[in-house]
Amino acid sequence: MKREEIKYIIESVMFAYGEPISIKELNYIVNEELSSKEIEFMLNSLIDEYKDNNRGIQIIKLENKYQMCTNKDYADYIKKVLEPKKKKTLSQATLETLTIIAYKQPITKVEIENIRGVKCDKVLQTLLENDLIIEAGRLNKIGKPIIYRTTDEFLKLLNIEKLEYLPPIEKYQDIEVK
Amino acid sequence: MKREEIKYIIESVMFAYGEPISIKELNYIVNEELSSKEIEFMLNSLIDEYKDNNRGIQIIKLENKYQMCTNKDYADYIKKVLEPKKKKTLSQATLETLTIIAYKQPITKVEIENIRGVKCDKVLQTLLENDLIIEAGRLNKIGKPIIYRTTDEFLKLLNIEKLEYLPPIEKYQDIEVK
Amino acid sequence: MKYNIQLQIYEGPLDLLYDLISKHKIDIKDISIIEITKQYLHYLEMLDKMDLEITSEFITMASKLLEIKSKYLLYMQRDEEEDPRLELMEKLEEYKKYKLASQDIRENISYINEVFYRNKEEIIIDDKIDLEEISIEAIKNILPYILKVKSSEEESEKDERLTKIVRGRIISVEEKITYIRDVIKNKEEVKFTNIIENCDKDEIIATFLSILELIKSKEIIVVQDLFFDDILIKKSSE
Repeated sequence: MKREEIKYIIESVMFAYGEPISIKELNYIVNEELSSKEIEFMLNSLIDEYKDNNRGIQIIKLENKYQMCTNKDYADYIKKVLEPKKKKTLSQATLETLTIIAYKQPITKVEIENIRGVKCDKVLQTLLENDLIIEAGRLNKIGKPIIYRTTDEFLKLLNIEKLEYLPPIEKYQDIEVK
Repeated sequence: MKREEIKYIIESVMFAYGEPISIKELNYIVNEELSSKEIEFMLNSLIDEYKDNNRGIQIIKLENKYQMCTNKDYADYIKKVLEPKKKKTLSQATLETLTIIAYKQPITKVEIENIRGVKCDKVLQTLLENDLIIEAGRLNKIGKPIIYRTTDEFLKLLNIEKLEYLPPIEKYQDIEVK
Repeated sequence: MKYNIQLQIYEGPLDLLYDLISKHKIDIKDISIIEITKQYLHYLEMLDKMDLEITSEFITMASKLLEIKSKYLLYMQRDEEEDPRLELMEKLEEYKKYKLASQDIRENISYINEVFYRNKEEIIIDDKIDLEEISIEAIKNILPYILKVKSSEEESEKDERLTKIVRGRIISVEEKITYIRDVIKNKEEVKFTNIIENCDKDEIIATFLSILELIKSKEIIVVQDLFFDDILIKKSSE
């Protein structure tokens, strides 16, 4: 494997994954026979390339993990594009996310986002702050993703005793929940 | 604004937006005083830069829109972190209907049913739910029938850039029935 | 004892005609209307024997074929009129094009994504949530909409196949089990003929299967004095 190739594998993985990822995890994904040092070197060369050219995409370090994000110099342009055509209220987005968690728990953020088709960081934050969901551990896979569950507070809000008292899903023919 | 900067604004916008975007929209976001041609030139230079270096991130063209995605050469690595979305296998009826819409769009339900000789409501529903077709307005005649078109999702399913890349329908005219 | 005959299911009358033509290497441009009508009707008869419901579209086409056939016999004697087969031949030609094109499309579909995209950031117009908006009622309302996005895909295809084969209401054994449980809750015993009153054949079969299930789970016992006598269903005393 050429060095350039390693750099671009890292690029594609970070783009698709979107969440913070560690050197160790990247090492496992790219090639376990390489050393962590080597991966770190290639990652840093990618980071510098983005930074030196003031590119649209940047990689930031958070604790010991790395994440791809947009360049803050271009924030004004991005705000323009993210202006939604159909505006959602926080309550609508919250209800959608909460419903998905309620029926599919335990569930990770990535899984929720794949169902909703949008990033859900903000909504999850709101749900956590209102004690409607909790972080119920982590999955033992790359990124150690947090898994979410609904809380007793959620049941109280709905005035039900157990999750089983949620409207049954079988009623909606098209739905299948694993 | 320097040319390089425009290129990287486009990069950041496409990264944040995630969905297919047109030159016209990019033009509006970046700088309305520039011409579309100029935006197109910068976008193409970005596309070439990604392609020539076989980078992790690529930009695909779908009809008149562009979308950022990963390089398929690195799919195996990404699959270590993310489950690929499996596309549904389409039934014969669904596929026939989709084919008719692809070639004859814009087309109404009645016109499709005339060709197939059977009712198509259910099949159209399936195609709509899978984002392979959209309701693209109504005909201005009695009953104001809905007209259907195929989507970008359809192009992605076939791995083609434009509808024109479908084999010409006349090709099938003279084929002997096997 | 019925043999399990594999009967091909067609998408519609044109699909069937197309298949007959291709099997017998008939030229669409010079269709043998007599032969094709015979074979078309033969297929409908087989469907009938298999107890599969024939949809109106198939029947409409059958009468159309017979009409064309009789007109054609007249046409053979005179010569000046337009060939009565023309419209059908044109329709079949048109259908053939898309049928063949759809086969090419099927081959070119990539069923597994090799390319990955990013989800868009969600922009929300306000900063507060209104907890009052979260209720069972609200969940019920958005449930079909939300979960459909993901999972309807595999389901709907299965549905389509099923309706094609059964073409009618699907009666589940589970449904019938619940029904029988309800009936014997209030009565000590009930006759089989009573619980299948007004039922069609599929329902009777489902009812019978559900009785077997309930016997297995020891919820009921059944008594039948003579062969072909009515079956008496009793609540199990266990």
